[in-house]
Amino acid sequence: MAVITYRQALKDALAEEITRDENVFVMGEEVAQYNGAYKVTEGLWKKFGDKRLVDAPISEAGFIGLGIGASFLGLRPVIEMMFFSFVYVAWDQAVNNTSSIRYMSGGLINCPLVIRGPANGGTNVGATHSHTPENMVANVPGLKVVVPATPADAKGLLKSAIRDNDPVFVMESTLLYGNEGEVPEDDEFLIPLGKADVKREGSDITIIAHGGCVLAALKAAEKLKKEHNVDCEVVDLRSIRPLDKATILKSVKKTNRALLVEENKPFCGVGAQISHIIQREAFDYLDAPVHRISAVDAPAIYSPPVEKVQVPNAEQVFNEVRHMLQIKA
Amino acid sequence: MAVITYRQALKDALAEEITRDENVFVMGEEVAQYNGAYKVTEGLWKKFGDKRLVDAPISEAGFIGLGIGASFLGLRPVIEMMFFSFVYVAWDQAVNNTSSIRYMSGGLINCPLVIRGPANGGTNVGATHSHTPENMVANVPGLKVVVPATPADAKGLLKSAIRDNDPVFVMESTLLYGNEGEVPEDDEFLIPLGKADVKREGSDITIIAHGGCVLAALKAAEKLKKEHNVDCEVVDLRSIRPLDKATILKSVKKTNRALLVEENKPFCGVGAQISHIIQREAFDYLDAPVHRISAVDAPAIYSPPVEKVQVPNAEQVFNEVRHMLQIKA
Amino acid sequence: MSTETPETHEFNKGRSRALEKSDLFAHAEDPVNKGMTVQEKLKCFTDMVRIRKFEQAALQSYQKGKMGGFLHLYIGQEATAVGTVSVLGENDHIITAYRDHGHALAVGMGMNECMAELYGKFTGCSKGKGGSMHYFAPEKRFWGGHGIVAGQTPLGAGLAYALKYKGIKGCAICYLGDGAINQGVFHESLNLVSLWDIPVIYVIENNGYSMGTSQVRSSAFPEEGLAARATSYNIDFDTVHGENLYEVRAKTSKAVQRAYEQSRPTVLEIFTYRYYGHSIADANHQRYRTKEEIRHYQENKDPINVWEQILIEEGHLNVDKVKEIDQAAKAEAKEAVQFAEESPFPPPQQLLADVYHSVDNPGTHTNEGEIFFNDRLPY
Amino acid sequence: MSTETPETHEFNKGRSRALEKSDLFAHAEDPVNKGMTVQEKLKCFTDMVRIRKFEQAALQSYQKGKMGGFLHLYIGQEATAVGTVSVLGENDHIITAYRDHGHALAVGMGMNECMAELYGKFTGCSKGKGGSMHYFAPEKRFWGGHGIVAGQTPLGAGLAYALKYKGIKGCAICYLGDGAINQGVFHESLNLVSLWDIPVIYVIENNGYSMGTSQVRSSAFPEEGLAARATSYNIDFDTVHGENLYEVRAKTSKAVQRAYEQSRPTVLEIFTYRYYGHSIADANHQRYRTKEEIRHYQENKDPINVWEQILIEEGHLNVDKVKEIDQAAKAEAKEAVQFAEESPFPPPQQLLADVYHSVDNPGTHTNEGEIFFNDRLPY
Ligand SMILES: Cc1ncc(C[n+]2csc(CCOP(=O)(O)OP(=O)(O)O)c2C)c(N)n1
Ligand SMILES: Cc1ncc(C[n+]2csc(CCOP(=O)(O)OP(=O)(O)O)c2C)c(N)n1
Ligand SMILES: [Mg+2]
Ligand SMILES: [Mg+2]
Repeated sequence: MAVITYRQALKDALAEEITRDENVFVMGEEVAQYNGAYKVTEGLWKKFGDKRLVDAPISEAGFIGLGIGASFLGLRPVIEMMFFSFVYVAWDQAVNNTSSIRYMSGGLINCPLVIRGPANGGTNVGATHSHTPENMVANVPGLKVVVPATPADAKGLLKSAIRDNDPVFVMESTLLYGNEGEVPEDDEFLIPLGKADVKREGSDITIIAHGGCVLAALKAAEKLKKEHNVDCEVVDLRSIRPLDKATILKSVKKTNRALLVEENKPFCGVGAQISHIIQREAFDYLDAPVHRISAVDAPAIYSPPVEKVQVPNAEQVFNEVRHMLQIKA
Repeated sequence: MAVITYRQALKDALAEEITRDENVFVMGEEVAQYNGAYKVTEGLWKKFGDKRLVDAPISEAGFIGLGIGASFLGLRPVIEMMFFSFVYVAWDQAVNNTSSIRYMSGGLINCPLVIRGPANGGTNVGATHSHTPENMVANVPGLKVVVPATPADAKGLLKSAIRDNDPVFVMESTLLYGNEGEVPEDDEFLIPLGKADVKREGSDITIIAHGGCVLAALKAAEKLKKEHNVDCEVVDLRSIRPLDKATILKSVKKTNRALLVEENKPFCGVGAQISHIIQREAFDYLDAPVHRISAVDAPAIYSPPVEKVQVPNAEQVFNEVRHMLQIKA
Repeated sequence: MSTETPETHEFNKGRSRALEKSDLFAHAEDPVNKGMTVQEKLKCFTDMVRIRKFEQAALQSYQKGKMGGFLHLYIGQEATAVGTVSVLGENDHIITAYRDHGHALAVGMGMNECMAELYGKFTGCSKGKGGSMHYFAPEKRFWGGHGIVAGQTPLGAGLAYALKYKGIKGCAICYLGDGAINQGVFHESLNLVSLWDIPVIYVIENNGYSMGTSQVRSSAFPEEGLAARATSYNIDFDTVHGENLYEVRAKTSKAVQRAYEQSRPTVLEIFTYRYYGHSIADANHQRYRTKEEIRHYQENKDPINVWEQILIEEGHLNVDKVKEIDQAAKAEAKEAVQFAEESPFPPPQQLLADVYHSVDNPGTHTNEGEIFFNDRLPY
Repeated sequence: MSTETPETHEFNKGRSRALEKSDLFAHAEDPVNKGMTVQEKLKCFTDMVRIRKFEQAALQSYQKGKMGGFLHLYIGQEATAVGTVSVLGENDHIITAYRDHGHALAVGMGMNECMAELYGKFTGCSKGKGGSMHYFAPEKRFWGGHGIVAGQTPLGAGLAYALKYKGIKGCAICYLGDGAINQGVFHESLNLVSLWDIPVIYVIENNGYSMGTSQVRSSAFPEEGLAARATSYNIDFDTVHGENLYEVRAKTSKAVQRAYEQSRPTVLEIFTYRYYGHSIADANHQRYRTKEEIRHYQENKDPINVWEQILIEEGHLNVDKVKEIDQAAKAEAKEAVQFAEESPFPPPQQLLADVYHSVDNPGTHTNEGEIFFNDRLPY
């Protein structure tokens, strides 16, 4: 296993899939000659050329729609959103056209499309650029959404997404791109969509998170162990839809307590759905209500130190677990 | 009080507000000369003319954005979506621009905009036309959403929405337009945003619903009373954001059981959020998990008899309550 | 309004060229027309008649309450679908909006599967899941049937993009309405296809109205017409008298050649007219247009009549033959109605089929976990 | 690439008119310029210098890690904001994209509030909530500062729509980039403003690139340039040498008159250039364009230099005066930095302020219930 960055893991996934399947191509703003706004595609244009790495004008609805049409004929477009927030100018194409086509055609048409890019706050780019719409996308039957937290997951999930015959949204994070981790070098390293990963085992409480919040949860868990001898189980959802309900429920049935951590805005966020599932299917196992930590419920603020407060962090997770376990400071 | 239709109630609200405030105007496709695709604006163009009733080309992003800009200068545009599903082609304007502007300007700019129109399934118009995105909209801080179920609520909420200085989404239903009910004739009849209405009092179980599902809940409640002597309390949310948490919790603390009914697709639907709130804040009062009924989790099907099964109805509510109360058929 | 003549009506002021009567044989000598066999000519006639009879039957069933949702009739516009499709080759694809019955029959879909779809039956082309607006026949290279105005326009670009990507000599025709040209995504598509030399043909079926809004009330456009917006993107354009199948074929064929040979897009504006309302729900369509206007088109510019006249003058058709074709089409439509009536509805279990490829084809993907989130299924 | 001259560089091939040097005094006799007082001329000069010095100071602070997010510098484009704004009257409004510092200072916002905003301070024009991309000054009729490409274009139409609605003689200028013209919503806006006679002026600030993509790689456009897309909607357009303030003013003024007198929109394409990268994060901007190209613009088409030259020739400016203005602007920027440094950050409680009018102004609306859904606040 090599130790590489999350960014490199994504790039490797793209390079391997482009090499493996001639129908795979990457399209987006600045993905080719510029090497990607966040350098996820660095070097790929040089290696694979104009056909496989396509620079697009600032026309998200146009080129996502184009990708949809191309996918009907068997191409497998991987569309980069420079920021995931920009998918809102293409929302009808991205969620309505993609999710409906297979159904409305009675299964005659598939849409093997990947839309990927960073969906996170915490980088002081303001309200319009900091959306984390995994909840909205996952609300739509017909769509799949994954949110990798580690380099290995990024690679394995993106590769599975590209090979999937359904539209898959891969939501990354600019704050994770530079993180390093061990990643299998196997070209066939695939992580199933819909399989959570217990990133830390524990018996006192289950912390469920996805994306960057997984790292906050793990950090908090270490501190809780060290300072309070609390054993947190940290479940990384990895995939929002499909969802690994079994792993969630198994963990909660073991620990009897659940804390959900996410960067989504709270109202109808992913945590809300998981909270419902837990109380619905593990009601008798719960020693306390399911708690949630989300981003503070306001548009993303610019001011750097204040945005730090707005987005969940390890400190908040630490404190919330103490609340839940009634551990005094 | 006059007995009028839901459609007429909306029309009266528009007419009264247009008359009251010269800054109010209605814009949308076919709202003027054609009298509205669903006749909500029938007769208004004739009465108020081109300035107050504006027929727009099929450019939702363009004219919603135009409405936003116009609202900065004090106009109060009421934008009709012929179907609410069409807001997806304008998603960035409708949810990103509207919700961010006040915040990003540090409170200098307001966006008193109403976006209204029918958001419902059950009319066999297929997957792309049948979205009920109140959950997505309510996810976005900065926005407000109301979903009236009765003629009186439709009038009172729409009038409040028009007078509000924040962007408000008013989600109606083509299936309710023809329903009749008593509506106060007072020009100042306003229903506060964020105030639920207990449409039926009861002690055995709380059914929480919004929009058309309120009527299904009420019908089921009558049948449950008649056939099983069960007293259901039916809480009509009316407003999704702001949300009347107090009324919800008060009812659940009384009945100790909650059933959520909505037409939303389940994953991260409104019910998920309410379920989370209830278990979080009334955990010790719950005798059983919170149950939910949503639309069957697939794109809206065309086939008329099958779509009937897809969308929640009184029968389903009836059955679910029996499940929850362990009443045999 | 009633004293207005079609010529003075606001609608026509903005599109006068549409009013001129086309010269029947102006395009008869175009290679694509000159090479037509009698059989091909009759097939075009038959197909147009079949579309009309199919829709007349559908209308009757709709009025009897046999279907739900919308029914957007194509009647009056038949030469566009039939004419354009008739010049396409085996590597060419089409995609259209919700007014899709004509295109469906033109590519060879059967009346049975189409009628059954309107009825919401499991034997429908989309298993009853799509309805009137959502016909599909990928094996006939027909990609729908799309309900969101202009939503199909980048998809059409994508079909053509895929052809080019794969090195296949072919093209895609993407149809849209005169109202649809004002959706932003259409412009984005135009820029993309010009910039990237994509062999797509956008056919604007200009029937003068988007619902109740006449062309001049919804679009600002240059003197040369709606299609002239193409010049903004260096795209070639042309305008077409939509009642004349020869002209439709000739100009479409030119665009197809441009696609094949130069991999360049084209925008065609085809002047046409719908006799019925926007959909059947549009009961008052005689409010926003005059009876005279409708009659004018029916009497002077009916695509079936015009083609009939041409074929009669050419000696390929006579009154008896017309009657025969008519009756055959009517009988076919009647049978389709019966087929639809007798077909079963999809069982409720079908609600969760065709949502995900991975669900319908277990074992073919690395997928686990839950994908549907019904607390309880109602069936 | 290094052997290319600016003239042969792909970028310039697509926009050759931008390369010709403008005749300094070609537009000096235009009424709007002829009527300028010396004071007004010097104010334009001073404002351009102030923009540049402000941004140079901001850049320094950014590089010291004093701010987060993006910083899109306007340096090189100053004559556009200053020239266009300088012809506006008291009922005219403007709105722009994220590259907004120039417009902000041009309308008279103070360096202090602007610098403090970059620092994310509570004293910033948006209380530290908006950052570099989101400056606003409604009382100066400046409506931002918008981050989503072309997202401001219908808003600009709306501002002008409101003026017309209220019967106020005025107009709105909406600025956008050369890359932004390919967003669908801009086209929808163009159609709307032409159809409805809305007095808006779209100013395309064509600096040749959208991030790393040259104009010719992102847009298909007619020979007459990007602005010529306006003809699709019967909108008048013009192109402008953006380094010449006289020309900017003259052509903007003509558009303003059109707006006032005919309530008609205009599209102006102003050829300009940014010396820095797209944002400070765009460190490799010399990869997609040559050093020579940058130098060419700096040496031949710098808007401040050109205006300085004009004012020197006219006898209104000399080297000493220039130095003085320069130093005053530098000092002002330095003070702004100090102001920003010393200002407090917004307290965390500010996170939930300015989200809703109804929350910030209790009692003014019929609102009840919960509006925020934090399970627990972290502060
Ligand atoms: C984005 C969107 N907005 C509005 C509608 C509602 N709608 C359906 S068809 C139509 C009129 C379209 O007119 P045109 O493009 O001329 O096509 P025609 O119906 O004449 O064939 C409208 C407004 C829609 N389906 N999608
Ligand atoms: C809808 C959307 N897509 C992409 C972006 C990312 N982005 C920001 S600026 C920019 C380039 C815009 O170029 P141009 O319009 O020429 O303006 P300039 O930066 O040159 O002033 C891009 C791609 C965005 N902000 N919004
Ligand atoms: Mg039309
Ligand atoms: Mg630019």
